[in-house]
Amino acid sequence: ANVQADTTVRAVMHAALRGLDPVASSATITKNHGYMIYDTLLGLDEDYAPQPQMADWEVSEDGMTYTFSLRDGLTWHDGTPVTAADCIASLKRWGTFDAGGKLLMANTESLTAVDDTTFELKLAKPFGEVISLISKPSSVPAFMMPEAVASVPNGEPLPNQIGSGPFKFVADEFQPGVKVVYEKYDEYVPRTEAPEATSGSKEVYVDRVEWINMPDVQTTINAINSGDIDYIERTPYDLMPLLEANPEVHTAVNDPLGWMSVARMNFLHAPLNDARIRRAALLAVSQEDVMAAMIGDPRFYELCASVFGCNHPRSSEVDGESLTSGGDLEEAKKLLEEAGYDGTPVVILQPTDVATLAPQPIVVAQALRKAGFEVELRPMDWQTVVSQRASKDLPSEGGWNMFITNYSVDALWSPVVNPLLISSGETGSYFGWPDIPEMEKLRAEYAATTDADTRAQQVIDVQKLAMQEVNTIPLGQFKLVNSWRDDVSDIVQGPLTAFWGMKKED
Amino acid sequence: MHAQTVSTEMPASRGIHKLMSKVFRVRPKTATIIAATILLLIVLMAIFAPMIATHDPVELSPANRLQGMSAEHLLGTDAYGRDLFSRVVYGAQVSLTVGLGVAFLCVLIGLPLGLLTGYFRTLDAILMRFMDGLMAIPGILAAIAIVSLTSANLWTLMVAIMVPEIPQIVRLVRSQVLATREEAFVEAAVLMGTPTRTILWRHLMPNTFAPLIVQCTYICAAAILTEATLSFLGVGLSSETPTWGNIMSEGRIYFQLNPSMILWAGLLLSLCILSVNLLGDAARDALDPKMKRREG
Amino acid sequence: MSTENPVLKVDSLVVETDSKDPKQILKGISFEIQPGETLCLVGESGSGKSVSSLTTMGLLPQGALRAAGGRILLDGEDLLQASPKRISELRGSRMAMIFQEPMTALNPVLTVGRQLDEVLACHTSEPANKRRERVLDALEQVHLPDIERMYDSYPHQLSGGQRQRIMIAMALLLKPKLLIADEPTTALDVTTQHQILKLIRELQEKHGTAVLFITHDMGVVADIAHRVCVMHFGVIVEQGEVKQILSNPQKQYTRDLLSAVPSLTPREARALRGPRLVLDVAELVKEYAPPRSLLSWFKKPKAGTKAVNNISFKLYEGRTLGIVGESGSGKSTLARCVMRLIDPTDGVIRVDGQQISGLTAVGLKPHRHRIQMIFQDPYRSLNPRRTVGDSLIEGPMNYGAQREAALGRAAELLQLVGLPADAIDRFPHQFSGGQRQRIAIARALAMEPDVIVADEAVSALDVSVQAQVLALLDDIQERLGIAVLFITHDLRVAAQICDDVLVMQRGKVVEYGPASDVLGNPSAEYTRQLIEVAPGRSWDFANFSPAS
Amino acid sequence: MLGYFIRRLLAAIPVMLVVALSVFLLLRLSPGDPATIIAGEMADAEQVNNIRTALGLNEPLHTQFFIWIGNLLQGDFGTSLISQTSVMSMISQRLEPTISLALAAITLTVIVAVPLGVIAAWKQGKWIDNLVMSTSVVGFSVPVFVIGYILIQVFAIELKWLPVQGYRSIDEGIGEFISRLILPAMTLSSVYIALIARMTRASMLEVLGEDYIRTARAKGLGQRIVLFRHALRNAAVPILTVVGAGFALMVSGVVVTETVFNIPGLGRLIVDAVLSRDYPVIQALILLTAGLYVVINLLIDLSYAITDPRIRY
Ligand SMILES: Nc1ncnc2c1ncn2[C@@H]1O[C@H](COP(=O)(O)OP(=O)(O)OP(=O)(O)O)[C@@H](O)[C@H]1O
Ligand SMILES: Nc1ncnc2c1ncn2[C@@H]1O[C@H](COP(=O)(O)OP(=O)(O)OP(=O)(O)O)[C@@H](O)[C@H]1O
Ligand SMILES: [Mg+2]
Ligand SMILES: [Mg+2]
Ligand code: NI
Repeated sequence: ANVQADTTVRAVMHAALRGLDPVASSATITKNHGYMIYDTLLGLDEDYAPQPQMADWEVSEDGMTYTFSLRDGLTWHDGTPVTAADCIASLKRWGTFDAGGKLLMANTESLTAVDDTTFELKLAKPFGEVISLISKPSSVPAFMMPEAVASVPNGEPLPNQIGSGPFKFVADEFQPGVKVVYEKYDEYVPRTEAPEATSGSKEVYVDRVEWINMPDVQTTINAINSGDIDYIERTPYDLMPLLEANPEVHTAVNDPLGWMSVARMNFLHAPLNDARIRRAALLAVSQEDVMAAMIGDPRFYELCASVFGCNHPRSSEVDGESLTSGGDLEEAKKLLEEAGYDGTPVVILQPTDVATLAPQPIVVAQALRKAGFEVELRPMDWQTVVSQRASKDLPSEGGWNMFITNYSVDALWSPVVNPLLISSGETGSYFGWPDIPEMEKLRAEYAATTDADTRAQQVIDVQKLAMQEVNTIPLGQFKLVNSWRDDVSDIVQGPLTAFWGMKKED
Repeated sequence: MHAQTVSTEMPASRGIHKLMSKVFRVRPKTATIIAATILLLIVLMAIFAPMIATHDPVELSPANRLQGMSAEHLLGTDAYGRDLFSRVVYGAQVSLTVGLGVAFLCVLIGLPLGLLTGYFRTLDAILMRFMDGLMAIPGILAAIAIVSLTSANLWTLMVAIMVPEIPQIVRLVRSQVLATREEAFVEAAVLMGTPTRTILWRHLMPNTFAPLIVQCTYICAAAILTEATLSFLGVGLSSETPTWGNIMSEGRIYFQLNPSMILWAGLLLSLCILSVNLLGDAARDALDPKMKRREG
Repeated sequence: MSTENPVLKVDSLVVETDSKDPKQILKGISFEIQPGETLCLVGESGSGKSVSSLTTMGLLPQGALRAAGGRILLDGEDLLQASPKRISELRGSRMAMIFQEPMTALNPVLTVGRQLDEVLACHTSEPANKRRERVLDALEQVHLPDIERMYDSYPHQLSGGQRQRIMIAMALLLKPKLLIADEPTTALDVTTQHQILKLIRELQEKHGTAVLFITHDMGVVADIAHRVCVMHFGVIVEQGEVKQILSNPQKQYTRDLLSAVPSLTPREARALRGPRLVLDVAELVKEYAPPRSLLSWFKKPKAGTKAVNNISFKLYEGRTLGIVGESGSGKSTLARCVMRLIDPTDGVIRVDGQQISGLTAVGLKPHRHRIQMIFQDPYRSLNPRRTVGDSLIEGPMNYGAQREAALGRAAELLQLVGLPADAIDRFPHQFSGGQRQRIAIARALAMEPDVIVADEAVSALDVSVQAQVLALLDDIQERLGIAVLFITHDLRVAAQICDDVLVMQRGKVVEYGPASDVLGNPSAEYTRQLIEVAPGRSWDFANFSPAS
Repeated sequence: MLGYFIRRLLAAIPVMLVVALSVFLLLRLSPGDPATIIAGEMADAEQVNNIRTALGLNEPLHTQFFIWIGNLLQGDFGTSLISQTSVMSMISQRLEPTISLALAAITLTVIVAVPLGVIAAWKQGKWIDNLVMSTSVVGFSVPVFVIGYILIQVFAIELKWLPVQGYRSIDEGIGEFISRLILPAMTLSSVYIALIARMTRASMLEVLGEDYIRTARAKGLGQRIVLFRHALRNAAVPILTVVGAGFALMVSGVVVTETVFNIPGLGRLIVDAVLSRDYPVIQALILLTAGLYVVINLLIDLSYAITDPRIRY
């Protein structure tokens, strides 16, 4: 294409695109990549309610059969039409990677094509989450891929980057770690509804989108101020004044839910294998301190003691009051004494190379120390954290007691999708391996329930139990600030940066 | 505390003056005395940091982050609300150890190796190829590996910083030796039966001194800054530990908004390097008889 | 004497050390030189001859010495007041200097051709090929062999005399008005010296060059000087017409100086002291690799230089073997082979019966102290960073001497070679050329070896000091039975101290036998030539009268 | 000398082998695992293990090593574990910016630093000497990013003479290429200018007292020729050493400059690769730099012999 004359949006995303398989990888940037080139069967509207996207759905009377019918005009980037078989293969593949997907598949009896554009999902037992799982944006959305792509064996890389989404991946110009280029997919047929979050029209108004990786935040700020780039996905909070002083640049929060920072405990080793000590740790922490150190500007964080995150229908902050009220050191000390804490140090993995993960361990460590804990901070790069946290060894032999990470709230927002709540012990649960049969029971009940009121109560029960057993300590919820130059407009609000709908003046 | 600094200056500089006259056998230049005094003050600051600092350097106070200078916080606070003045003062401890320690150890290892490789051809062929290989291994990788094999502490950090620097020193010393070993006075020493190690030490080593001192001051500065990079990459000390390098790299993003977050640590670092430099120059001059006459 | 304007007029010049309590080196000297005239400056080593010439050129070591008073007028222009830029203009074109120590005065990293060429490039606007021609011509004129090779050689690839001739060529290139020659022929054999002196005289006649000639060789003085200045301790004690000074010296110092000039007649060979054969050299060959450059990979290799070609001799305990021969004939190379500083290409060397030619560096070590060397360039052989004392005691301490004892001995030796006691704490660069040579001698003696190889050991010494040093050598030989391999181009010296003489030419032996035979009754044509051109043959210095 | 050259190049082979082996081992000893990156935040152990198997990371170490070496010998550097692109193409994409930057910086360094050092030595103790020397101390001790930010602030933001960031390949126009290289080159060279100016001054001082300098003056040569032809060449050996080392360091140590100016070079590639444990990329890069160092060091050693004919090998 004639690159020069086209409108190009140059965006600096929050990270460099590394893996290209948005189903096999749960990395957020890879998910963003997925939304560029793939499409989903269903999407979410502004109120996080599922909406048809590629397909419309119908539920049978008994609620056991879901029928999806693809809309017209959907084609893959190589020109071939999207078929039901493709979607079935894609759903199955997704079902082997995503925790929610696995859950869905476990409850599914069959998945069959009715015709070229229609297929059926039959449940094996009552399950209330079919639509919410297929439409969810995190952590791994159910992206639709051509059958040939979706049937590569697990672990192997995708053979190509052909999807049916609004953008095409330009493989020639892909420079890992530097730049990813997308072109408008001219044959894409958008929906007619207005764009809303991940649903509605995904009509593209620009010719090209370039994701540029800029590792230096100061440079990024300079670049947007000077017009070298158009959009920043994650604006450094402390540098906001530099942008707010520039009338040509807008800053705003486009994802109202944002992210949650959580401290994860290891249930296998002392001292955090004792629920009372875990609770003491929770009591020691003040979210205000964590968020102030990490974000600084109170416009962009809020305190939230819910394990599901706040600002959506399923949040509950029961029993987490100490977190939002500055911590309860007295109570924490008391609990510690009660539990007979013997001074075994709490080993906290401390990633130092990721700006959004570096501050929390320092603040948490200080809080724990104040409550009477011995704490050992282990500095390392994030990559080491990622591999170390899988270790079940003793903390003194390369294992750990606590690490801290951030989750997009939409990945936590229900007992079904929230991976931190899985408490099935050493198999199936997330690092930390909590073993709480009671929690598993509550989650299973929730998944099987369809009644809204019961569900609301179940959410509170889960929250209570989570605050008692302390799988994780919620450290606060924060929002990403997007910035863009004023020749860019019509940015779609939602859980991710959408480049459809976005307009740019020439 | 400020009064303290002033009062120590006078006797300290006089004492140094005496000491230097002894060490260098000539009356030192004023610049040399000032340099020695500054370095001494910085060392004293490191040693007596607990008495000088106004706050606990690791004490967080997120509510008070990024404050400007005030009576409570002499140099303001950093992004965690820690007292910058106290951090700068405490930072001298690690930074001086790392900077001077690395420079010293590099010389301790690099100088003899350089002398040997420059003098013995066979050794040259083997050892220098080894050095070529060593140079190729990036510091971070070495650091990550070393840290994972042992643990992250000051020593592993220093070793990691030294790995790529040592080959530089070796090459530098070797190059000087290659040039000097053809001199007639080296031949004369051989004829007088001077043992090889004495030839290396007495006749060849002093000729490597001038470039070595320059390289050393550079390494000293570079080590202090590298320490910060490695900490940032998670293979050094915890970023809780105050060091000038850490302070500067944490202040990095505030550079445009509040340059003073970098300024003070940077200033001290520059002063420190400047002093090391001037002292190095003085030592070099003292070793060079032709220079010595000029100063006398 | 004449009414003409002098080219150079030095007027009560005072030079002192640049320090808190300055020491006067020149205590107000005055002299002048007319166009076409040769003024010889003679006098004791360390008396300030080089310093006066350096002051004239404006080249006193900065921060060490400074001119404290007087005037130096070059064609009436006061050089002490002139701007550095002006002086730089004058140098090279109007006045030129030949430095005393050619070894260190040439830049080691530039080819000699380049160093000569840039004089022309700087002061003339001739094209490159023209300059090359002129440079080659100058090399030819100073009687260098193989001038193409010389042009592309680096200083370290040349013999001492060859380097000295390069220096001379450099000074003569531009035909200056004033030529200052500081002992320009110390390293030259008599034939070459003769030719160089002739060259200077021609230049003088053609261009009316005024020459300030510093030398300690009274033969040379007798041959070339118009007038003579005699210096002693920074003062000119006597000056006048050459005839007058040589025949009727007024001052006692001058008389002593002249009487010390050694005679050309060889002394009687001493009796063989013992049968011990301390040095036995057989069929020694040394060939230098041809010059290399990056481009030489592609060209076909040039032939090497056979500097020493099949030389054999024997040296017994207590004896002195003189090696004489033209400059570049391979004397130093021979010495360096014997010392095993370089590896001989072929042949056998035995020290005290022990063959050392095949030994490795480690194997050599125990034999090192038996054989010591006095280098041709004493300055480079002294570590500039170590005091004279430290250099002197290094050897003895290597073989177990106590520091205090060694220092005491060093002080004694310094005294013996005529240096002041405070010399022990000074650095080599603070001495005059002759003084450094004496330090080198003292250092070799301190080792008390069986054999001393002395490469032009007394060439930079004035005759009185020379006499002292020779006497000292003689004395030590008497007492300790040291054998000496004495390399020199000075036939007078050779005649005085050698028992045997070996004459070399182009790496080969020309004549080898007892001194009285070789020098008194030479059989080879080359030897005869050497003796014929020896300077000052026409004058009998000891008796202040022409030779009979 | 040709013999020496060939011997040195042959000696490079075992060096490279040892480097290859040690890098290989270092990497496997380091904690962290590319599979966990590929798998992402939510992946469980089984998924990670699947990926490990697919990538061949579950093979025994020696098998992995020999497979790698075998491929290397066929000129195949493998594919990046993370981005699944060929390592060779990744490196070649990144090579041009880094080489351009390093060359520009070295040129700038030599042009600026050497004369500064020479002048400082000549005017030893004068104000200009003190100025040069104290600025160069600041040059050492100010972090590179500060220099970069200041340059950007002044030349790009305030004066608007030069672009703020980015790199343009030389085939996108020479003007753009140069204008985007100026500030990074200045930033990168600042440290080396300081170092080399000091080094030059120090070794010049050693030389300026020598007799042959006196001779050169006596010849009436201009100050410039005396300093640069006569003194500098004799002082060149340590300077060359540091320039050579600087070149080597620049090629691998440009990370900060590349980051500040957003230049897609090798420096960033290696840091990214190390942080994501992208084994094939790291291995290839280190072998490449080792090879480069062998060549650079060889050239430096040869240049010693050219500048100082007394040095023999
Ligand atoms: N840089 C210096 N510092 C101090 N003293 C010096 C220095 N250079 C020379 N001298 C002293 O000045 C005196 C005169 O030296 P000069 O070189 O002029 O002697 P000279 O007459 O040329 O002797 P020679 O015949 O041995 O060359 C000597 O005593 C020497 O020790
Ligand atoms: N390193 C070298 N490389 C090549 N040729 C050399 C080297 N050293 C000396 N030569 C050559 O070897 C020959 C003999 O040199 P040598 O120094 O032995 O002469 P010499 O007899 O001592 O002369 P002089 O009386 O002038 O000191 C000369 O032609 C010289 O140019
Ligand atoms: Mg003299
Ligand atoms: Mg000789
Ligand atoms: Ni105070």
